[in-house]
Amino acid sequence: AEGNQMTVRDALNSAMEEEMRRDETIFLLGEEVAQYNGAYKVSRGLLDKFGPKRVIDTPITEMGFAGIAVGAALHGLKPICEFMTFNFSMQAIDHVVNSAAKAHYMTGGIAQCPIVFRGPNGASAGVGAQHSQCFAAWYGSVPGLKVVSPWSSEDAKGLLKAAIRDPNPVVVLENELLYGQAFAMSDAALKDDFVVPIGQAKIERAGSDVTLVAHSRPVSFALDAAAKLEAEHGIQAEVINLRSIRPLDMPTIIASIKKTNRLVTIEGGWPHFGVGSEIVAQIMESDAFDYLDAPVQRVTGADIPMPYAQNLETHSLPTVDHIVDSALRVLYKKA
Amino acid sequence: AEGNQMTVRDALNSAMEEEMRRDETIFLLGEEVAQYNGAYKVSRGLLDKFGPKRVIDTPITEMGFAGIAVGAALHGLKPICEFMTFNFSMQAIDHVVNSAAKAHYMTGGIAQCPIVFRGPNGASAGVGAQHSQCFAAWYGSVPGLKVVSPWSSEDAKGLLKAAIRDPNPVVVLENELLYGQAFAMSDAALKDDFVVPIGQAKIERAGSDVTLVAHSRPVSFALDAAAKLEAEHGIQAEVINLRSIRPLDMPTIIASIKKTNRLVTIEGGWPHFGVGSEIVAQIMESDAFDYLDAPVQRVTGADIPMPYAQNLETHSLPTVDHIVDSALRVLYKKA
Amino acid sequence: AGETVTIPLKSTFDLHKIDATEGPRDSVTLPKTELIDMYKNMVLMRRMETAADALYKQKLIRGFCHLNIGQEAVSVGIEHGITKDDAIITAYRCHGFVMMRGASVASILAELMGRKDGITKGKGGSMHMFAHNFYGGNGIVGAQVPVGAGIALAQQYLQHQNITFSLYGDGAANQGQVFEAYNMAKLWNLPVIFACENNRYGMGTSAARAAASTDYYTRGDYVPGVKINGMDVLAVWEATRWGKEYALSGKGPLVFEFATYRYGGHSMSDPGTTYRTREEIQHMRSTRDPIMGFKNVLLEHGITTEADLKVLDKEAKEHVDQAVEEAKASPEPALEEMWTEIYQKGTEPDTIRGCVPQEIIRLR
Amino acid sequence: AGETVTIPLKSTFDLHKIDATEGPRDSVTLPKTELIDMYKNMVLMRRMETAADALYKQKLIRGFCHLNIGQEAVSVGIEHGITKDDAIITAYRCHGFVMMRGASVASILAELMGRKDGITKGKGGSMHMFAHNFYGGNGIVGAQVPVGAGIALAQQYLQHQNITFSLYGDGAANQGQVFEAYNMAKLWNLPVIFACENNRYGMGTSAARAAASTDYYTRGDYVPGVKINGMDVLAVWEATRWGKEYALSGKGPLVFEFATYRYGGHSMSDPGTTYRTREEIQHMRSTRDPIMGFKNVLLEHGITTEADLKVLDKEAKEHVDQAVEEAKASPEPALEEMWTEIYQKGTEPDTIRGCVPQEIIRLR
Ligand SMILES: Cc1ncc(C[n+]2csc(CCOP(=O)(O)OP(=O)(O)O)c2C)c(N)n1
Ligand SMILES: Cc1ncc(C[n+]2csc(CCOP(=O)(O)OP(=O)(O)O)c2C)c(N)n1
Ligand SMILES: [Mg+2]
Ligand SMILES: [Mg+2]
Repeated sequence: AEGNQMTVRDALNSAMEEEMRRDETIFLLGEEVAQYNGAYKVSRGLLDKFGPKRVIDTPITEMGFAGIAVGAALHGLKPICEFMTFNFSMQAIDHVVNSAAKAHYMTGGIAQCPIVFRGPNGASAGVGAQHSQCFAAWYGSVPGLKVVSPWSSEDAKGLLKAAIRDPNPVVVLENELLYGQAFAMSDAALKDDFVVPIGQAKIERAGSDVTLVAHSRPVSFALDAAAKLEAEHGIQAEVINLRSIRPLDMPTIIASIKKTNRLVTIEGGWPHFGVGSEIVAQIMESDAFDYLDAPVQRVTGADIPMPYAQNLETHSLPTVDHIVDSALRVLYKKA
Repeated sequence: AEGNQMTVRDALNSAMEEEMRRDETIFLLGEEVAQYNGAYKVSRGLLDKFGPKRVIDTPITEMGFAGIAVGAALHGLKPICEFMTFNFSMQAIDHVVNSAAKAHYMTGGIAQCPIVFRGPNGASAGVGAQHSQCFAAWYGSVPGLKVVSPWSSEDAKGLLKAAIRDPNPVVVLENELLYGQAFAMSDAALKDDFVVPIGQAKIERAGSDVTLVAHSRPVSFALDAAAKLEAEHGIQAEVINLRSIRPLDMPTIIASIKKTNRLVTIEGGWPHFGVGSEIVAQIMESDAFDYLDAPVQRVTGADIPMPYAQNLETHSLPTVDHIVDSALRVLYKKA
Repeated sequence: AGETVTIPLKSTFDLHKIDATEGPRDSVTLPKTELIDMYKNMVLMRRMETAADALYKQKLIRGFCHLNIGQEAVSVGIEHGITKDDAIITAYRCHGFVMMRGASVASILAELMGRKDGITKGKGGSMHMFAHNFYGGNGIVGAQVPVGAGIALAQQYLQHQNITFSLYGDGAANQGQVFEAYNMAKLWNLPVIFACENNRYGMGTSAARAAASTDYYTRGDYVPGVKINGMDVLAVWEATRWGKEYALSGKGPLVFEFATYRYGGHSMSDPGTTYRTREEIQHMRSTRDPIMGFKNVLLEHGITTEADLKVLDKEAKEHVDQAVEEAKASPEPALEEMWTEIYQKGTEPDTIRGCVPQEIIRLR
Repeated sequence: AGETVTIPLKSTFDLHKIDATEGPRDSVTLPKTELIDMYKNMVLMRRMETAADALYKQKLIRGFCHLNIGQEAVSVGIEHGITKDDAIITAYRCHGFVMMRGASVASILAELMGRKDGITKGKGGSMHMFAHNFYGGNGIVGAQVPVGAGIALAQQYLQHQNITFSLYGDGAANQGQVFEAYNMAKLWNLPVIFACENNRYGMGTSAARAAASTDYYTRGDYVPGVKINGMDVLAVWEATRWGKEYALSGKGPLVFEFATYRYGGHSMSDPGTTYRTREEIQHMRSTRDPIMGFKNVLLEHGITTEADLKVLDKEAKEHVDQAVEEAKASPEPALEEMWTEIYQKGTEPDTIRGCVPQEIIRLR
């Protein structure tokens, strides 16, 4: 299977292509998605394949085109609404939350809003304070939305396809720095019926001593940390790739804690009211709490606007060392 | 002191009036704040007192007037930007976060943005899904912002005055259902130099058996629950009014836990990635964790868009009974 | 549909970037029965809103409640000018529109009272009524406008021969996303009519205090526009008929401005008399009322008689009285309704959290 | 300021809702020294941006980097037409503007390289350069436009006799908040000039594919507008001079459109040749270049000689070469910088959290 390598970019691209072939009501809209082939080339080739009716370049008007996408979804289409980055989704967040997420409920089930909002989320490299925000917790808090955050190419393809097929509004939080990264694809994942169910985390590495739970790019760091923990300390870390932020797959995390008795959460976003916070709170409310042999450690982005300079940027994001360190702490191998 | 009763509405009004008298660069802008005296009459009389230069009615263009307010703040004024409700701040949230909160940092300290964003937050009564959202956790997650959430009239006056005097962007999350509620005002609080420091919680009721921590309207429920716990169960609950969401006054919560060994958090917003989640996570990271004799219980709004019908609405918000029940649970007096 | 009659319009149209020869006509030709229906609709609508007003005062309705008394000609004229396959979207002042879409008066009042038999089962309330091809009922001022353009995008995409009316108030007309929607609609020639119900106030702010230009029909700039007397149901009908033809011809969007007036306050909590004079309201009521005006037209053209209209009025009253009783008799929604329709059936998460960790609702 | 000279403009202005007799003049009268300064500024700016381009390719600059090569006449013409007490705000294509505000070339390049001596100490980067009365350097397309109107509100409030230039691109011109800002600026007669730098593309989308009307100077509708040849620094200067007078007279805002062109890609990651032809770029470079054009004017009017200009060119090159060395010599910012200036000094929370709970930074 190692033979099938695919970048996250190509995985996302093929997810859209396959689904668009399957269903004529699916279309893609956003800034630079058509003629320019996507600001980050995720939609490369789709205009040529599907034409301008189904791959639509919009003006730079996030609020407007997100609203238009929602309207189209309400009236029978299945829009994929690309935000060039999720930072710009703040201009449109009212439509994501008030026009899309709440629609089915507040109309007593009359309105249906099958729509995907997707694009890169969180920190990239050297793009500064206004272009580096993670929206996992914000969108994750909203009932009516589903929120996924793929890491690998299989995640990317399977979750995006699941999102497109889902009849509810789904937010797909991608990561620009992963776009160019190649991952192995199983044979199953190469098929056009491959779908990753929303709401299920994936154990990327089994382990018995400590659980590391992460989403998006930090899953890579967690895996590297696990390797280091094994090599340098003989510690077996279990690495859970969350995949979904809403619903959160607590059963998988809880089962892992019952095995390892220790947990470290890792995310790239700001610490307060973040993904790790919610996981900790739910664990405390669950029976896993009694299995914890140490308090959970949260590894997060620093609580600051993203600085531009490379050294500052590096220090404001979680690293492999942070994770190793935190794992050793919850194992009481470090004070 | 019980003789001095003042509604939250009047407390907010007098905070603005006093500060505007003190500093000519302070002005209020928003929808219906001037001639209409405020949609909820919080700004009643200010137009008459300060004239149209300092009390400005805007068109219904949240993004635009929030941006204008930020610009004015950058260039030497101290705007109070009223959102008729914080639900509408979603249209302007990019300015609150990207234009205001990050400005000082990303300009290396050159830009200063002394601005207050204020208005009612969270659920009112019978206003449905699009008008009932709580933004405490969202804004609370953003470095560069301070976020306060007053409950009583003293809170309202003191925190709003502190917010206006603060040279940073401050979000003041009020509550419409509290506007008409009268609270006792101490003599000190009636003076025009009364300020409640941002970042400090207040113990509204001392107790030794269990800590109840809440913000905004649920503080009332927590106090009622405390009374009920005492009357019906002989339990002494300590009630902490958070007052600030960012910074969170963890030292006060931690000190209380060290005394009571049990905690219930209460908030009106959605459960996931909420205020309670962060408190739990920080407690687990603190030495208070070892003092907990039971897992923390979070009492929150239900994880649903706000329904309209009165019975459904009631059931989707925290009640005194929820709190009593949760307190009994953390005291193991209920399974 | 029976005998038709041609009636010259009493109102004229102001045109923006439309040649006078290509604009709406100056008379309408309609079956008598349809004219009578229009009258009935307006009367029923007013009775319904008046009943809502009373129920609010009896505290049987709570929260936000925005009535459209005075503005009946707009929804009635539009609805008669299009078909149920065309789409409509508006803001929170929506009761009249949803009634015209076929919702029963009882279901609307029950919704306002938060009852099980409400049009959204009590879940949406005053601001969020929905129906077939009627997209609400939206509480965020202006947000419905691009959503309406998106419905039109779907109509175009699916090659339906239908259009969308995307309605908004004079206050909403200043929202930036309205201009974003104009731009995309024109770029892509979407079959949408952006229609401003200019009732002169956005809550307590007069149009001129909120807008540097109050010529709302020209504010689409490059989008052609028509100003219509929104108190004249026949003018509304004619503009709608013409506008649908225009939008379907591939020429793209239009901006309509309906000059109208609301008699009551902005919502039930606004007396509506602090920012405008009682004289102004009285003047509008007595000289421009859409029902009175239309009644005179019907009588002038001998389409009906005073006596027949009295009967219709009485029927409307009875209809609403009965609907009030039905609505009152409807129970509150079952508590289980809280947890359904957050997600499409069968695609929900396994559980939903209530207010405490012990309240975990299993959905499957 | 020495000898002045009057030069007839080669470009004309297109006016919207401005009487021809009241618009900008058709010639400029300026001190020779200032004309020379303008030339120097443009040459220095281009050298600086060219150096940034090279540093990027050497991987000494990373992330976003948007150059303004081709557009120099806009910032230079504006800055010479106002004073440092007037305010400017723009989007991310800001290096030239901040240089004109007095920031040293070294501090700009150091910023791009994320160094301590950068204009924001390496904290902001390419998109967030600030200076006295220069409000950035903003990364969210269009958001700067109402912020600019707010600066003008402060100027009016404080009774300063100053104006604000609120700049944006042709792509940004479609953002709804731009129209919201127009409306409030006109309602309140704010002394703001909304200025669209129309370089014909927003990233890879041509103006006509993004805008139903590409007459950006007319898109303020009720706001008077002027279209200006943005490749002619003297036209820019004259429009600016005139516009400031206009805005200060209490007549309210203006919308300017500067017709210009960027030679390079949108940012360093865009080759800039997939959505437009090389011929188009070559044609603009060879027939419209603002520096070449101005050089010809200076020579035609005998204000300077080829030889003198060569000297200036050489000086600019040396200036930038030295600035590059200075910037390279500047160290990375100290790690402590991470934690400062999130809040105003003395008003910070007691602590800030780093990436792990053990990394708690005490601020007091
Ligand atoms: C974005 C947003 N801002 C503010 C409000 C509060 N609000 C509700 S209705 C209204 C006035 C709208 O006036 P207009 O558009 O003229 O419609 P009308 O009420 O006259 O029908 C306001 C300010 C809102 N619901 N949404
Ligand atoms: C709100 C928002 N949407 C999208 C982007 C991504 N983006 C950055 S620059 C740009 C193009 C802007 O074009 P224009 O306004 O013409 O300015 P120019 O680059 O030509 O100077 C886009 C789409 C952004 N920064 N902000
Ligand atoms: Mg109105
Ligand atoms: Mg451009």
